[in-house]
Amino acid sequence: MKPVLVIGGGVAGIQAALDLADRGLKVHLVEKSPSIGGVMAQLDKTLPTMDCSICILAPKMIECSRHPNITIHTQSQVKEVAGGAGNFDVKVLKEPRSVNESKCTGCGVCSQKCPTKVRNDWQEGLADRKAIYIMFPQAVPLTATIDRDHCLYFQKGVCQVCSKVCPSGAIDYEQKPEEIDLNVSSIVVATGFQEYDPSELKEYGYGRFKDVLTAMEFERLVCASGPTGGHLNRPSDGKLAQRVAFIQCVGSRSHKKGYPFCSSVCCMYATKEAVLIKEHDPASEVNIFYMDLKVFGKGFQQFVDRAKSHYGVVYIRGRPGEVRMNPVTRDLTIWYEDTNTGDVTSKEADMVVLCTTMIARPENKELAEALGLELDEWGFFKPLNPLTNPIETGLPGVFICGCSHGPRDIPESVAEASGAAACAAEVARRFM
Amino acid sequence: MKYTLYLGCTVQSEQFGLEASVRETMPRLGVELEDMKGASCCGFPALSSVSKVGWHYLSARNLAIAEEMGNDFLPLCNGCHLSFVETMHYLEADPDLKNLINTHLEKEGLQYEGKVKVVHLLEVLHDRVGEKKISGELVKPLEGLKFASHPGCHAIRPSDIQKVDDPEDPRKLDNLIKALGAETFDYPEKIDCCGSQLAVASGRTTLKIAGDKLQAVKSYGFDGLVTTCPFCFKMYDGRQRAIKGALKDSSLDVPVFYYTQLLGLALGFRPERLGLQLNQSPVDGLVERIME
Amino acid sequence: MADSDEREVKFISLMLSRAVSGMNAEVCDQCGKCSSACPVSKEIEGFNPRQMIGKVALGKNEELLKGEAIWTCTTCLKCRERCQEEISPYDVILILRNLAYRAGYNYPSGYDDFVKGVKETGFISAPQSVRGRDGGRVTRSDLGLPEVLGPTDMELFRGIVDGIVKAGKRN
Amino acid sequence: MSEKPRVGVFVCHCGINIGGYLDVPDVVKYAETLPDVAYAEANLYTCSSDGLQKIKEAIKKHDLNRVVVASCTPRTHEPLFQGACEEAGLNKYVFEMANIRDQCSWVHMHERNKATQKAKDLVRMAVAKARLLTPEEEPEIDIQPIGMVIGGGVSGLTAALSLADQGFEVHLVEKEDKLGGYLNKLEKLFPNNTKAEDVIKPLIQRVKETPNITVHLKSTVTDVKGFVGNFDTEITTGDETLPLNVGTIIVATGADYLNPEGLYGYGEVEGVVTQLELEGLIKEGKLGKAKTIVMIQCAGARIEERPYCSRICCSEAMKNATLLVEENTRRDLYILYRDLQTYGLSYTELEWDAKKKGVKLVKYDIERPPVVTKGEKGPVVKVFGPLLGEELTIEADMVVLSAPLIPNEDNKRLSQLLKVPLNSDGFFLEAHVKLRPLDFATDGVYVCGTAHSPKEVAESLAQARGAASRAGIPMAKGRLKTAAITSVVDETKCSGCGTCIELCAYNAITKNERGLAQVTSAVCKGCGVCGASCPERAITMRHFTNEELEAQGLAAIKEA
Repeated sequence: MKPVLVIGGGVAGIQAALDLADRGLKVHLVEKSPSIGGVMAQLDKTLPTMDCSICILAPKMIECSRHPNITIHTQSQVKEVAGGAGNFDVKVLKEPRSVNESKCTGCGVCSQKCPTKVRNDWQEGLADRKAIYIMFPQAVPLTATIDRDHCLYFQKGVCQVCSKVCPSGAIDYEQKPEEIDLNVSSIVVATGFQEYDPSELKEYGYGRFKDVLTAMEFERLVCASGPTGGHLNRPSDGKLAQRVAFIQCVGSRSHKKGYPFCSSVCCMYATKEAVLIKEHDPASEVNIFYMDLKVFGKGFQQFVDRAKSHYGVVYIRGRPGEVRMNPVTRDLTIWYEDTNTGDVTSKEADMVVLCTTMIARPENKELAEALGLELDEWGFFKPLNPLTNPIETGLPGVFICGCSHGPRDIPESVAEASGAAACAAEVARRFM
Repeated sequence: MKYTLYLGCTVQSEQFGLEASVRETMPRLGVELEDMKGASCCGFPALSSVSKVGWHYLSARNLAIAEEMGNDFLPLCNGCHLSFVETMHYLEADPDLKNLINTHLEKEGLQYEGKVKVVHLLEVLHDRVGEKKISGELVKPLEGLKFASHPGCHAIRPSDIQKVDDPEDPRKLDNLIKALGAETFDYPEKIDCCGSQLAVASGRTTLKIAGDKLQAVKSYGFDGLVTTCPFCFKMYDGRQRAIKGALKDSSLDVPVFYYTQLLGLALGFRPERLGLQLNQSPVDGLVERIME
Repeated sequence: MADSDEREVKFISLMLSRAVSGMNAEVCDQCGKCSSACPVSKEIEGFNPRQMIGKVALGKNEELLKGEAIWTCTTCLKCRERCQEEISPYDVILILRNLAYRAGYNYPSGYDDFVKGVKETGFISAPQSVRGRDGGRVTRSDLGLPEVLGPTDMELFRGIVDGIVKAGKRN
Repeated sequence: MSEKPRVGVFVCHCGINIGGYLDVPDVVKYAETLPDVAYAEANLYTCSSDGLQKIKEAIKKHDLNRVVVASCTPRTHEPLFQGACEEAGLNKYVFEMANIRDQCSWVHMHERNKATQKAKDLVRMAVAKARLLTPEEEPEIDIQPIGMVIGGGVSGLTAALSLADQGFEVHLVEKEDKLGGYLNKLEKLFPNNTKAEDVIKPLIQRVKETPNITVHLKSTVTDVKGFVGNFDTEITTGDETLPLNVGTIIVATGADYLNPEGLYGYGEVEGVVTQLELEGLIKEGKLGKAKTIVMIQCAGARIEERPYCSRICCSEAMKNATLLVEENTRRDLYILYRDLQTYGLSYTELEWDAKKKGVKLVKYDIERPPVVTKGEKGPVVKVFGPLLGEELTIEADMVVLSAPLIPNEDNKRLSQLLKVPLNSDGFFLEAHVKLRPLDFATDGVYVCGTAHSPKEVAESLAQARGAASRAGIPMAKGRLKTAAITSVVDETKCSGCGTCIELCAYNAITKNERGLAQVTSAVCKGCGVCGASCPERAITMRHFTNEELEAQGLAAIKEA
């Protein structure tokens, strides 16, 4: 039977690939960054069970890399798609790593010796990486990659330290972009989501005040593999953040600046992050400013009840009007109205976390054009019918799962990924 | 650059400091001002609360006169500026209202079409004259002085129809202060309100709101507060003594200036030509230091 | 009252009533962003733009017209700037003030002085002499400022303003 | 293994990860002194292709019958090295790993001597165990390519159709006399107001037309034995029972609506109905001239005795309220809510449309819930709105209670039958809430739809398809290779007390005809709970026998 193409190596893409591979179908898993894992790999803990995120994800990533039926194409993007269900011809462009994948053992010596520092996007900019780097300690494949835009050799033809120190001679500056032609029976789109940049909501001071973070930046800060090793030292002056405020619906449920929809999961991950802070230091003061607490998932309400009663997290119904920074003490003041009591007041905080909207990835546009699919007004893939065919699309043989068609949490993405795998298996059998 | 100058009630009746300093400094920066004939109140504080149509009629009346004179229209007061911008917005959105108001204007031989461009003093100084031109003309740079900028609510909000400066992080007045050789820095209360429009309903609260800002400005170590709006100036300068009483803060002594007064001093004009004798707040110390 | 005034009265009352319903107060999430940014709600107990919009959304306008709250807004426009659903408590308050004025409910007397001033001088008040910091009196001419020329035909101007304000008082 | 053990020890530098922080050559020299060690060597990267090649050559050259690799974590690299042993002709269970990186070199980076000593101890322990290791076989079991789906609602129908489209035979068991479940009772479905029958009728039609789906109506599953691949089940229809051998089982039994007896005057005050009853009234057009309608959310949910949120009631209320207002714009609609759960892309729009059309939303607090009393014309609702800061009194013509979904009362029976757990709310408890939401811990049994937890149609369909994919995996492969690390019962010592049967999370142990414990190795996950808890010490774990563990333990505390 023809293989199946899975686009996107996050938790949804991994689950779809494993489901299909386990039942005997060959799978091509195309991921645009140097490693699979997606956003889930960046998280510290997951709710409601407080598992360490990478500890439950890495085994699945390793299963993918060792599965005889799965071929992982990293730093690759789908450029052209022709044909139809049962017989898609797909052109994939693989960007060069400038590192020979079979020789590199991921020892990391090259990164240690590389002189060039670059903003580390995987650490959400809270730390630097080198021009030659391994994306994160549990990356799969555990292979280095050269960022040609910042590498001294590619920019100015000098240096070459990495090839000198590499113990297994894996550096290959001559590597060229590679076009891979695939013929597959069906396509599963699992491109995931991106975090909305709240800079335009200037009243919250993101970008102006260094201690106003987005939720992803907080996840990296609190994570043991993060820039501070998990200590909550605030970015401005390294002071330990004792008082933290979470502001919900930043860029969501808004018809001016931002998006009108609700991102479904922020109330819960804010609760989780609040509990993490309380676990770090029970004496810390954590306030969550919300409008309607979204507790609709399995075990969610109980998780919130525990956060309130056991951990002492404080929930205040009121969307703060503004966040201010005292230019002398650098402490932040949040002005809000507790709409349940009607009094307008303020709270001091060492750090403010903005829970922003989960928006579509910009690459969806190019992929949609290649597939000949429609995107909705916010750039998410459109299901064939949001009620009766949520994971099918207008194009037979192309299925969608996870955040590629809207914000949802990990269990739903995983369930939909298996669902998309079922659809792909049905197509594979129909065109056997 | 030629503008039709609109004074507005507060400036023409009592805030002479702003008008004097504007008339004195603008020619030096190549800005020509032409006075209006037959202008009246813009209607904003007077009628907007009791007669919306009356408010838009009065604003449209001044806009109609300005349209005839042909120059860009420069109201000196933030309140009047917002009133004209909002009136143009409402009349464009509601043709019936526009026709009703034009039937009244015809009685005075006037006609409002909405072609005139309303410009704010900050836009003239920052965008058209420019910081380089201003710092080039300096005679007495204001070295070592730290001023807090107060652009005023009606200049920067609402940003859906007001395009003078960024509503949350206004920088133009700050840049203009730096152009005089002085220093300034961002402080959280910069975009807070002076509370003047509340005076008619609750004087005590007005003084508290204005007082909070003055105390903040003092606490951050600024040497003085700078604004271009007569309403805000009247609150921070004219009512500072009343604020001290209301807040029981005898130590409150914040010198308050119109930007064009500081501009005048920096360009070497005499203080009395800039109406500095009318400032009620303790400005003498700073004026003498600048004049040395 | 000529028939044009009749048409004007109907126009104003229709405009005011349509204005409130058109302010989409009904989509308000009651999130509190306006009230937490509002300088007055921090100071005056009964003043809360969010609750006012909440009452308008539930059709309880009459309660607001009779109250004092609508008169203590300082028009700083932060509520309109910050509202994420494009609602403007400021604009709703201005309309409610017009309706209260027309319905004859009480309002700060200062507004009558404003209207009187405009009708008499074309401005809220005529130029006065101002006391300087050193106590001396200063007039416009002392500073070489030009004489203020109000509306050329004050009689005509006063009639127009008077007509519009009176039309707004009847429904 | 009768012949004398010949152990090969391979110590890895792992670049600088180990070699940089402890003396690898010294560990190799030490390994050579250990009993039965026939060969020892170090290499820079044991896991690289040439590292594996060296192991294979050493096995042949030195006739090794045990292999120990001292390097990194078994979690990522054990299968790799076991593969190398197999390629050199050794059984992969005579291989043992010592992790001298993660808990040794990495954590003792600044204490070279102590790290080296610790590495020696870990190697000594691994060799002590390796000497006693014996080859093990991995049994294979056949999987019947026949799926069973319990429940004929929208989820069950979708799962059955998907299994059929994947080429498997399906038995769909439904306890009612017709398929369709709750969708038969609903009028229109959010988010796009599709008629419920336009969703359910085509599914039922396709199920009837699909040859390899056998529908059993008015039937319940009365017995389940066996394990993944061949469950011997029994279906009872009326008074006759039918034995069915199936490979996998999908639970799609759905959920019921709570009867909010005693809440907000339901059953006492006239004009108080549930959202489901309102749906019926709309469907049959029997709404009458009800003008003022008040909906009350969380009627019996998110409270002490029923703490979960039922997820769909807010969207349901928005949909019905909007339909009612569109049908007659003079109607006055109120929704009294605690926290609006209109989440995601399309349900936030439901809330927006409802508000735009004049539906009035009033928040209430759990401490001061609304009170419904009998008025002259109809029910009177008194509610304190914290946002308004005052109490509202609404003379309504009708009060609609949004009651939550509750677990199907058959769940307890099914949970015992299938030996799958329920959670504290009474819904089925999946293997892992995050990464295995549709599987049970017991292999071969899956769950989807509102049996898992309250959810709306679109999510149920996605889960149903997902469960069909999960069930499709073993059935597609036909044969399932199972790990050899399983428990073995020594019948001479077993007293048949049943402790192990009770404790086994994967219900892999049953009582045989002699009343003694018997392990089904295909299902056993080798977790060791039975071995640890057996009072008679009758159960040992292959590859982790008591002797091996004792040898390893003793090696830890004293030099060989």
